[in-house]
Amino acid sequence: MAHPTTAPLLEMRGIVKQFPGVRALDGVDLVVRAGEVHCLLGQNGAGKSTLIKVLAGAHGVDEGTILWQGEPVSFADPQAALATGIATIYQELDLVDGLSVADNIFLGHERARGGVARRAEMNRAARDLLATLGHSEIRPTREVGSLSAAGKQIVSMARALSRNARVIVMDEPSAVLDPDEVDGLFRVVGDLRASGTAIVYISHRLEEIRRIGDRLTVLKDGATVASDLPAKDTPTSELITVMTGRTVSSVFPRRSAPLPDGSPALSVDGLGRTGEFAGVSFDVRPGEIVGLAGLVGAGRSEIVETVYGARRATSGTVRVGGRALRNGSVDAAVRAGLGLCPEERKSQGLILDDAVYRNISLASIGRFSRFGLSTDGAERQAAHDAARSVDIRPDAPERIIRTLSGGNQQKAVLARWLLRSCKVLLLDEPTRGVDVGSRAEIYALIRQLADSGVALVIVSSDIDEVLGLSDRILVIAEGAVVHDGPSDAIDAHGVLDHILATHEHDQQEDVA
Amino acid sequence: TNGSDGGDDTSAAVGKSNTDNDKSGDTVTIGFSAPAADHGWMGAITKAAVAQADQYDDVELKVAEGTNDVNLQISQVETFINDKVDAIVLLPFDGAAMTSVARKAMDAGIIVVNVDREFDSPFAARTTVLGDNYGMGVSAGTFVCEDAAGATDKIVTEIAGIDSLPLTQDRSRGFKDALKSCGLKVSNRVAAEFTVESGEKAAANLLQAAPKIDYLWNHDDDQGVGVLAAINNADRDEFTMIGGAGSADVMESIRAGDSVLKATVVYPSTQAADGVKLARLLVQDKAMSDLAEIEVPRQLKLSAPVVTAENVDQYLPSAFRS
Amino acid sequence: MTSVQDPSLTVPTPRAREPRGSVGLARNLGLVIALVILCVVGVVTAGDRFASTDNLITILRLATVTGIIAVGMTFVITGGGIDLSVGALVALSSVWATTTGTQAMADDIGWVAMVFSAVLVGTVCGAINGLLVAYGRVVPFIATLAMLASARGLAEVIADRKTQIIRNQGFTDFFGAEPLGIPVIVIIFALVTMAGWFLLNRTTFGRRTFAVGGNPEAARLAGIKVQRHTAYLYTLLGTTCGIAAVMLMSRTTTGSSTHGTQLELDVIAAVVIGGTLLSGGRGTIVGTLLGVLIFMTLTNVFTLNNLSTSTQNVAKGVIIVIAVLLQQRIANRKP
Amino acid sequence: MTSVQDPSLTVPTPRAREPRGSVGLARNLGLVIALVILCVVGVVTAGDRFASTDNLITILRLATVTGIIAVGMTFVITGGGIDLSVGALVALSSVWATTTGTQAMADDIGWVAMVFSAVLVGTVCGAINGLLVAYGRVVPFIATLAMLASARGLAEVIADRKTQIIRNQGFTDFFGAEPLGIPVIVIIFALVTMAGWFLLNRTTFGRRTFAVGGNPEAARLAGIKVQRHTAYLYTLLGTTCGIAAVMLMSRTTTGSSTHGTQLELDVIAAVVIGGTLLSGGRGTIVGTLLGVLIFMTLTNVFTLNNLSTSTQNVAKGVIIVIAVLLQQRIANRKP
Ligand SMILES: Nc1ncnc2c1ncn2[C@@H]1O[C@H](COP(=O)(O)OP(=O)(O)OP(=O)(O)O)[C@@H](O)[C@H]1O
Ligand SMILES: Nc1ncnc2c1ncn2[C@@H]1O[C@H](COP(=O)(O)OP(=O)(O)OP(=O)(O)O)[C@@H](O)[C@H]1O
Ligand SMILES: [Mg+2]
Ligand SMILES: [Mg+2]
Repeated sequence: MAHPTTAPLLEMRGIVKQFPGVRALDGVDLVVRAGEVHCLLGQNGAGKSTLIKVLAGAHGVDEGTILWQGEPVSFADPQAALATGIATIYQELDLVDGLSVADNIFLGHERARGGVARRAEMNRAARDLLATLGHSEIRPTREVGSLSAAGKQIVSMARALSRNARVIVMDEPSAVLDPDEVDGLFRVVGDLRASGTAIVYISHRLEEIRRIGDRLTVLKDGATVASDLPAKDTPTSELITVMTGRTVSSVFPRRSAPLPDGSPALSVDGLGRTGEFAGVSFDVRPGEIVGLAGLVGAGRSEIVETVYGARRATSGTVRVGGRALRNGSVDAAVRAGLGLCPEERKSQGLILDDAVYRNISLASIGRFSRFGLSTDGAERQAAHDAARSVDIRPDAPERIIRTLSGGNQQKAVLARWLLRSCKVLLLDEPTRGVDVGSRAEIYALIRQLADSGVALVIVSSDIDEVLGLSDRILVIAEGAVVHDGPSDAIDAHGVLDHILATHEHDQQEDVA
Repeated sequence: TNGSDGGDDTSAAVGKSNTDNDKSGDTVTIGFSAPAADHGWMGAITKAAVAQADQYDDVELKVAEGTNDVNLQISQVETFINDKVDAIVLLPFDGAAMTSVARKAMDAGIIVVNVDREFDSPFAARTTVLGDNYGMGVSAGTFVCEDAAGATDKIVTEIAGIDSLPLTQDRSRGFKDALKSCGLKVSNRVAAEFTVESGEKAAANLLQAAPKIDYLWNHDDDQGVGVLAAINNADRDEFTMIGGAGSADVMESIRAGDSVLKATVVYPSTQAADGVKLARLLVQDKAMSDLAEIEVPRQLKLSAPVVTAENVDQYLPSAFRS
Repeated sequence: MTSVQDPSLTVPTPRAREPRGSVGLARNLGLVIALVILCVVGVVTAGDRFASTDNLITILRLATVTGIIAVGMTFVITGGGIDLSVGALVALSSVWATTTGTQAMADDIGWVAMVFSAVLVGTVCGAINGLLVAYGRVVPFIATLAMLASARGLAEVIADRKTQIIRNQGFTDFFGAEPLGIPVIVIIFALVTMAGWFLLNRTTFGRRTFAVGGNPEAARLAGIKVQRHTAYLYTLLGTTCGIAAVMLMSRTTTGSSTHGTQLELDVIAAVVIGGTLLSGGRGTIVGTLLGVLIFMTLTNVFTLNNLSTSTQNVAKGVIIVIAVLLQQRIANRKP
Repeated sequence: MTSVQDPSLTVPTPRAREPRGSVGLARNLGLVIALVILCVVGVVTAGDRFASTDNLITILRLATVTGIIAVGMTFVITGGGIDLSVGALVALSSVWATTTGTQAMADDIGWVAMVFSAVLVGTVCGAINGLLVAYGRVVPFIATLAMLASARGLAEVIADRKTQIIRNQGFTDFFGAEPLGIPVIVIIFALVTMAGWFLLNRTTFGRRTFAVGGNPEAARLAGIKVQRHTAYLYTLLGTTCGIAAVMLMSRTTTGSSTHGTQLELDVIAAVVIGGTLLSGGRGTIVGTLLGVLIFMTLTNVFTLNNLSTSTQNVAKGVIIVIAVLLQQRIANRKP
């Protein structure tokens, strides 16, 4: 195990997976060698998550073979795959909120004597694993439900490590992490590779793949379209072409005309919530895009949700078109023309077991009704149009939205507010988990919305994205606005400097 | 025959009257519906009715599912009407609630015999066989009064049956009225649900509520098994207990005289069997042979005698097993 | 303003298939098959006694109380809740509407007064349930269990544990009538069911009910007033309890605190057998109707065959399980 | 403002104030306060009659049946299920264990035969529930409702609706004993509760129960055999029903098909009041115990004060709601 071998550790050949009405995998090949970081690329819905779920034994396979060190194997359930030596970090967090960090890490392979859990030992082991990941501040006894999304992701990684697996599969582990944490993740990945573990790494961020990837496999529409590409030096344009079948240009579309002057569509004045943030003030004019930058946990989501009325402000006011909104009332905000794409699309954004079109029309139920009677046909048609305008794949509005890939679910939430014609749109992490191609489409869409006079507020942990899209940047650190200025007057380093300055300041205060 | 051998004593009891009227006649179809037989007395009622019907080769008894849901019981009677039975013997869960459907049956030419819980309209039944719930309370109260022999400082307690049933209210009222006549009153009253378990539970709490008791009347011998268990668990024996309904176990216990149970008030479990007999007579146009009257009377009210160690042998044969 | 109508962004695609629709049908198909099997058993074992108009009407009449409440319950369960107090609400409504006071009023201003007070009492109690659940944030199970205890207790106190007899002739005549051979209460049952179907499937109220039950947080963030809607759902169920109380009053010509005992389990069982998810977000009125009819036909077939209660119970349990398993197999078959 | 302990921390939760842990304590605190208030009311209104050892033992003795089943129910509900059949299982177990056959066997080989058959019957029926829910994929509500009907029906058939009296002296003596003044059945209740606490909080089985109830898909992906575990949970509950049946047999010296009528609602109410989430994933044995004690003390205090059942019911409903609201306020208060 000490050094990489060239014989494939794991081979998947001609894998086919059929869901009712969808052929999610249609002959996929994947070859993974020990001691490599093998990247899996593909658009939203290409079948990456399905493939790794097949590999993890979470889905049965309809056709095809899996070879482990040359021997055919079949994984009837996740237990079998784990026992073989394949550990998986799933795209959708798969932790149990009510259990402690240590319990989650050792779930299914508890350290126990005669069925009695050895809690001290598990806590100690968990602490060690978290320290390896550079997160010794997460206490093993803490309940997972109280952690932020990033914290949960770290726990998921610790869990995969705890299995001492030969292959670790990571499905978009970096989506909820900020740059520091991604660095930490890559350090661990490097160590694992050095010790001969194979990593299957899925991400929509090409720059990450450049940094740590060895080889690439590209999926498109459930089939392998390219394999054995070098991760470091395959040209980006070529990758995008293989992935999407077309060329995607101009990632951040610039404003075509200068921003017209006008009274603010949204104005936030001295907004605060005890213990979360305070004194937040900013204006957004029609057609303007304001970006909120900051580290994960800085309180940006809280600010946006409070503006929207989903949380009750303890101080300050929010005005839309000059009229003050009723505090703590989402309904009032929506009626005044606000819209929110929430951060956690599954728990906050979607009715997972309902049709795509009904999810899209959720905020516009009243629009498609007369005297309380709904006109299903018109609703379906309009929602379908909205779905097409953001290019949701597959183009099947009656599908249960749970069966859509993550990126496409995100687009459905966007489509909801397109349909509603808002004046002000608040986007919290609008491109999390969205592929390059679609991301460009979403950017274009955002630009188009701004050009048509919608005022936008964007929260993103991707600093380049905030900088590239916005007209103006607010840097948030620890619940306060630490910088407010035009986006072309600051770069990524500048943003980080502002954040760090706050932290240092804080530390000095603590010492004092 | 006698109940102490553990045999099916109730059906034995129904067989003992034999008159000319029992000779076979035209075939009679009788529908029978009663509340859920989730209770010894009610079970005995249904069994006695079936046993009585079995004695006749000219009676076909259709027994509907026993139910405590008036809505369902109405539907059962509707089914009997659809089936065009000759007579219906009906022990309603709630007499008033079954009145209108019984009347519908009468209007359809079916003879309805009302058992135990009375309809609120005289047009709803051809004849009515009633137990005497008020009389039960009076009997129990009178027994207490006689036993107390004029003392007015005795502590009297009561464990009632299902409190929301009118029959429970009648029993309690009779008990209270009888006690009043000798200057006593009920100091603690709890309600159980006619089941052993509820009897035990109610009694356990009652015994805590009243640290010293002289008399305890328990409405129902089924729940009485639980009441006695609770009394044993609490090691109490300073009082006299009176039962209700008259189960064979209780009568044996009275005869043995080894517990606080000194008496019980009979509530005949053969009422429905009598109902079946009367229904058959009515359909076959016969009279009650022991009466000079040529029509079956409109109403029969059965008495509620007190059974004590002296007269227990007389009642034991017709007692039911709970 | 937004680009929805922008033709450059819309790609024409053929209409997609409707998997949801067919799954819905298949699910109900299972129920229909179960009902048909039951009817066949009924005809084989009881012949004309089962397959007569009279018997059909008997079944429908029996179904009115459970059925009307089941319609309301479908809304509450679809909206992510549960209500254990329905039986007690029926009792309280029936008692309230038959007190001497109400009956005196009915003699003065007409029997509508009794109907009105029954429905009003049901609605108010339902609203209290709704307020407790939606604004008090008491778990539905506990809130409605508390209401069950209180409402039945109150009914007993008001009725003083006596059965209250309805003496108002107008009331008895109206609800006892059978225009064209169909009892008025069956007609009312049909109307309530149709209204429920329409409300759930064709109105914004229905759409919101699905959303609130499917994911309350998402519904809230989409601007739906989740709390208020939840309160409405329980109020609606309370209203159906009031209507059901009137049906029961008409059938029994009484109001009583024992009315509707253990009705809650029957109603919930019918709704759930009908395919409404206890976790919320999915529900069908047609399924509920089939569920109610299956239970009622089962009871009827048992009665026609003179089965003992105990045997019936054993058989009922087994049949329920077989029906559900069967239904699943059918629903899971590839469309 | 807030203070981050370490600026390099990337999951800084300065104000993330350990919500769960403290909520757990606060939740139980609410229950303890409710119980204390009840006791104070008891002492004030009934004095020594309430505050005596005898009365305490009476309360505990009454609590045994509900309490033992509630321990099992805590597992099932925490594991994301529900079981409506518990009362019927108690009835069936008690009847089976007191048939003349079993009693004859008990006379031959000792009273343990009766205990053994009660527990065995409970366990087997629980296992059937588990198989139906886990492998048959029947909704727990429906599967256990079917079991409720079947088991009670079967109990009636076996007992022929008669109360079966226990004549075995060994049985009565053993369970009727009161070493050091504490009844054996109360001791057994305490042992079951402690075993339940240990199993839920200190073993792999317990951890997995939380996982299966909290997020079954995550549990499956972690390699847990979710179906098998679910089946175990219902079986365990069945076993506690068997034990509870023995307690009831000892208390009433009978086996009867009417035992445990409507026990299911009492048990579930106690578990839910105790803070176990009906949606699964969270549950506490201590909370359950407090919930059971609150209900039992409530009935006791009512009876000591000679309240009528109706008034009791009205008051019970109101008190439950107030207790829950109070408890929420305490749990939501900033610590
Ligand atoms: N359980 C399911 N039932 C039906 N269809 C499914 C199911 N799971 C996935 N699919 C479909 O399979 C296809 C592949 O989905 P998958 O989640 O594997 O995509 P992905 O490559 O991981 O995308 P993303 O980058 O957005 O995560 C999609 O079309 C999706 O709609
Ligand atoms: N419901 C909650 N209960 C307790 N703490 C919470 C809750 N929601 C958020 N927090 C905490 O508040 C802090 C800020 O929240 P959050 O992570 O949403 O900030 P953010 O800047 O929006 O980050 P992100 O980049 O992930 O959107 C975090 O430390 C989080 O743990
Ligand atoms: Mg994916
Ligand atoms: Mg956030």
